[in-house]
Amino acid sequence: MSRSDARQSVAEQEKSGRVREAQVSGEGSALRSFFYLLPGVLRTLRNGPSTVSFPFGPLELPKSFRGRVEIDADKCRGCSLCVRDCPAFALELRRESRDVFQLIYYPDRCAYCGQCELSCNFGAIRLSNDFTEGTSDPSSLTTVLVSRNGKENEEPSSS
Amino acid sequence: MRRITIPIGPQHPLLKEPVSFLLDVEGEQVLDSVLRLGYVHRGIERLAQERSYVQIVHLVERVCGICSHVHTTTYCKAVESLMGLEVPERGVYLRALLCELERIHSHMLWLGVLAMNMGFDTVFMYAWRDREIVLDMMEDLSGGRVSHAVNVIGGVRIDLDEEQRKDMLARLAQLEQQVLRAKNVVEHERSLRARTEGIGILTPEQAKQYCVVGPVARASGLDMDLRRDMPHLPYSELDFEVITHDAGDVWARTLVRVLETVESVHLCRQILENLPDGPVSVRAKRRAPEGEAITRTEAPRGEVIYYVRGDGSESPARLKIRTPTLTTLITLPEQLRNVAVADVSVVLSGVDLCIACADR
Amino acid sequence: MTARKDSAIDPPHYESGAIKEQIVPALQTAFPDDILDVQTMPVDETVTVVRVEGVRQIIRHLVEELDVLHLSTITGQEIEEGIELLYHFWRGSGLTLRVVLPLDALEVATVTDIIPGAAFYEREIVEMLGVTFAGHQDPLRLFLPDDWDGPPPLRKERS
Amino acid sequence: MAFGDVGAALVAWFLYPGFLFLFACAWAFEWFDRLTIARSQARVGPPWFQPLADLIKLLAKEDLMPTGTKEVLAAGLPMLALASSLTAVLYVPIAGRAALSFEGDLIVVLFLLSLPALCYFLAGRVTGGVYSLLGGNRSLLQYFSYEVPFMIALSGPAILGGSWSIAQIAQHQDATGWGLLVQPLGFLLAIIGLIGKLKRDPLDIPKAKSEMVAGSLTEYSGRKLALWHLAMNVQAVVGVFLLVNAFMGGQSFHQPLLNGVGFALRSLLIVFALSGSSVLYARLRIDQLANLGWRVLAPLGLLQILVILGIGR
Repeated sequence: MSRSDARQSVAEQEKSGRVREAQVSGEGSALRSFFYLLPGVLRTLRNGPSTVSFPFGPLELPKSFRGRVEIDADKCRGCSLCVRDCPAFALELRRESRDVFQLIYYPDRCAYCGQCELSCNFGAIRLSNDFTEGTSDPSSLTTVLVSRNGKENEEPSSS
Repeated sequence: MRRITIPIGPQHPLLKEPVSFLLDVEGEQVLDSVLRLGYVHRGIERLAQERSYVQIVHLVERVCGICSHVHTTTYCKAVESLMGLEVPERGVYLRALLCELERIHSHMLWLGVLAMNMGFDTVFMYAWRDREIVLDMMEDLSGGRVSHAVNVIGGVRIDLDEEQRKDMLARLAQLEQQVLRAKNVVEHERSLRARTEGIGILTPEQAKQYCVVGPVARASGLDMDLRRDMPHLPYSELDFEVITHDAGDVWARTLVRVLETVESVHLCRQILENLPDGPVSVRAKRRAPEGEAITRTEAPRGEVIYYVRGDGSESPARLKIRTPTLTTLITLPEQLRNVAVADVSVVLSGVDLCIACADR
Repeated sequence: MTARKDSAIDPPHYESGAIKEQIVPALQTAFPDDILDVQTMPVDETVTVVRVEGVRQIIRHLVEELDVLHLSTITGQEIEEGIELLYHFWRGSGLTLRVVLPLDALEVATVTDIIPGAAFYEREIVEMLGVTFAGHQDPLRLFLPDDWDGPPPLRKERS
Repeated sequence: MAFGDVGAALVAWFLYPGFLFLFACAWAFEWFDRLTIARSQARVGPPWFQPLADLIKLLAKEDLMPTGTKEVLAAGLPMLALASSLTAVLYVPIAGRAALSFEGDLIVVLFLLSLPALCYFLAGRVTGGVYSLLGGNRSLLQYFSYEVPFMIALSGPAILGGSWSIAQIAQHQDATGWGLLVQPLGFLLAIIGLIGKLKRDPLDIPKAKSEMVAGSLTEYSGRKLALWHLAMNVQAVVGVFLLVNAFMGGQSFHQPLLNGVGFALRSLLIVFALSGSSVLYARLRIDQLANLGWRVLAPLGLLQILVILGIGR
C-alpha cells in the first residue's frame, strides 16, 4: 500500500470515523472448539523447543547491543560532557589540572543507556557487547577508564 | 456464610508487580475490595526536578517496564514543542514504528499473562514464544529488547538501512502469521471463552464516568484512540481502524486487544513500506525556554499525558506524568463486585495492570 | 451485540475544532466573571484561567451541558503565587482549566461527585502538595507509605 | 502364615508391587508427564533425574509450620495419603499378576484412591492459612463433582466382566477384547474422573496457583511437602494402572517380559492422555466443574451403563 493510496483511503474513511466493531471472524465448528489447540500442539512438537540454551550454548547479540562502557583513551579530552549527561551518575572525572585527570567508571551504577556515547563529541567512549560481568562485590568492578598525568608520551593505563 | 478477607498481594503468584487488594469475600462471592498502591512509587516526578532534560529521557524510560518507548516519545515531543524544534519526518516515522512494535509486544505479553492466570499455560508459552519475534526485531533496531534508548530530544538516534528494512518486513510477515493464529485461538477456544465471558463487566456509562482510556474503554463501547483522534504524523497518513466492542467484559477486552495487535502489524508494514528518507534528528540546545507544554500519546494501555514546564534552565521546573493504568485501577472495585473468587485473577489480568506505570 | 452506530453513547472524539469554536465561547458566555483569561499552550491546547470559587460550577457545566466528559488528569505544582492546579480535559483537542490557590488558603472544592474518575488525581495532589479538597470522601494515602510523616514531597523547600 | 509367606509378603510389600517399584514408577510418571507438557509447549523440559533431585532438595529444606498447628496431624496426613495408595496397588494386577485379589477389591481400591482427597481437605483445615482453608473447601466441592462419574465409569467394566475383582475384569477382557473399544464413553469419563482425582491441570481448582497460591499445601515445606508430592505421584501411578486393567484388558503372552512391556506401553498411553488433556484446556471454575460433573458426565455414565446392560444380555 503506497503512501498516496493510504492517504486517499484515510480521507475516504474520515467520514466513517475509522472504527470497526470487533467480531469473531468465521464461526469455527462447535466440536473443533473442544480440541482447538491440538493442531498447534502437534506443530510445536514437530518444531521442537524454541528456547535458547544460554549459558550452556552461545547467544548471538546484535552489533547494536549496549553492554559495558569502553573508551579509546587517546581520544579522551577530559571535557566531562559524558559525566554531566550520565543519568545514572556512573562516570566521575577527578581532575587535578588541565591535563592531569582520571575518568572513573562505576559499572554497578551504569544503566547501559548509551547517553555517554551520544554526548561524547570526540567518539572516545562507546558501549561494547560485553554483559557477562557478575560479581558479589560491586565495588570491585570500578575501573579507571582514563588516567592522564601530564606527560604527553606516557602510555595512559586503562585497567 | 462467614465473611473472610483474602489478601491478593503485595506478593502473590497472580501479580507480576506489587500492589495490594484486600478482597471481602463471602463464600465464593467477592463483595468489596480495597486497593493499596505505592509499593513501587519511586517519585519520578520529584527526581526529574534534579536532572537535566537530556538525563530525564532515560529516567522517564524507566517509568514503565513494558511501554518505555511511549514514555520517552511523549516526553521528547513535549520538550521539542517547548524548544520549538521540528523533528524530521523520517524520525517521526521511526518513532511511530517502535511505538507500534511496542504495542504488539505489550499486547502479546498481556495475552500470555492472562492465559497463565487462567491456568492455560500452553497459550502463555505460545504467546511469549511468538513475542520473541517482536523482541528480536526491536533488539536489532535499538540494541535493547525492552529498554530501547532510541529517543533523543530532537528525533531518534538510530537509522534503518535498506537491508535491515527488508529483514524486518520478512520477520513482520512471520509475526503476522503467529498473531493471526493467536487471534483464532482467542476467538474459538472453548475453555478460554468460558472463563472470560460475562465477568468483570464495565458498562459504557461507568467507563465514561471514570474517564477510562485504552483497550478497556474501547471494549466498553467508547470509540476513542488518540492515534486517530489527535491527527499527527504519521498516523494521519496511515490506514488503520480503531477496534471497539460493547460487551465490556474480559472477553471483549481480549478480542479488542488481539484485533488491535493485528492492526498494529499492518501499521508497522505501512510504516516500513512508506519510510520517507532524510535526516532522523535535529540538534537540540541544552536549555529550554520559559513555558509549558502538554502532550498526549496512545500507549498500549491507553492515553499517556505529559506536562512539562520549563523555566529557562537546563532542567524542567515541573514534569507531570499520568499513565493509563491509573484510570483502570479506579474502576476495579466496580468490576470485582460479586465476581467469583476464581475469576478475580482473570479480571485483574483482564485490565492489563502496569503498576510501575501507575505508581511512578 | 447491539449495533453501536445508532446508540452514539459516547461524544464523538474526533471533531478537533470543538474546544476552540464551541466549548470555550460557551463557557465565556455562561461564566463571564469566573473566566479570567484564555491562553493557548503548545501542542494544540487551550487554557482558560479560572477563579477558585468558579471551578466547581464550570466543571459541572462542562460535564453536564457541554458534554466534555474526559478528564485526563489534574496537575499540581508550586509557583511563586501559591499552588497552581491544571484540570486537563479532552474532547477532540485539549482544554485545561488553570486555578491558582494562594499559599495561605490551599483549599478548593472537590469534583469527585461530578467526575468519579478524578478521585485518584485529587488524592495524589492532597498527599504530594498538601492541598485539601473540600468534600472528598476518603482522602487516604495513595502512593506514599503509611508511616511517611515528612512534608508533601513536591513542595519547594522554602527556607 | 508360614515363613515363606511372610517373606513373599515382605517382598510384595517392599520390592515388587510395593514401595521400591512404585517409587520408580512415580519417578518415571512425573518425568514423562513434565517432559510431554514441556515439549508440547515449545520448551526443553526437565532432565531424567529431575523428579529425584526435587525430592532430595525438598528433604534437605527447612520444615516450617505456622505456629499452633498440631505437628502430628500435619505430618500424619501425607503419610496416610501415601499409605492408602501403596495399599491400593496390591489389588491392582501389574502385567497380568496381582499380589492379592478377592471378589470386591475394585471397591476397596476406589475407596483407597479417594482417601488422599480427604487427607488433602484435612491438611487445609490443620494448617489453617486463608489459602489453605479455601483450598481445602474447594477440594471437597470438587470431590463430589468427579467422584460419581469416576465410579460409574469403573462400574461399567465390572458389569461387563461380571465380577467386582479387578483381576477377573482384566482376565475377562482376554476373551472380549479391550474394554476401551466396547465402552469408549466409559473410558473418557474415567480419564476425566482421574484428572479430577489427581487435581491435574484442567481441574487443578483446589491448588490453582493464581488464586489459592498452593491450596492446602501452601503452608507445607521441607520433608512434609516431599511426602505430599510422593503421595500424589504414587496415587497417579496407581490410578493409571487401575485404568489400564479396567479398560485395556490383560492379554497375557505367557512370558513375563512381554507382559511387562505390554503393560508399560499401555500405561504410557494413558499417561500421554493425561498430559495431553492438561495442555489443551484452561482451568475450569468450581461451579463450571460442578455443572459439567452433574449435568454432563453422570448422565453420560448412566447411558453407558444402559448400553452395556443391553450388550451383556
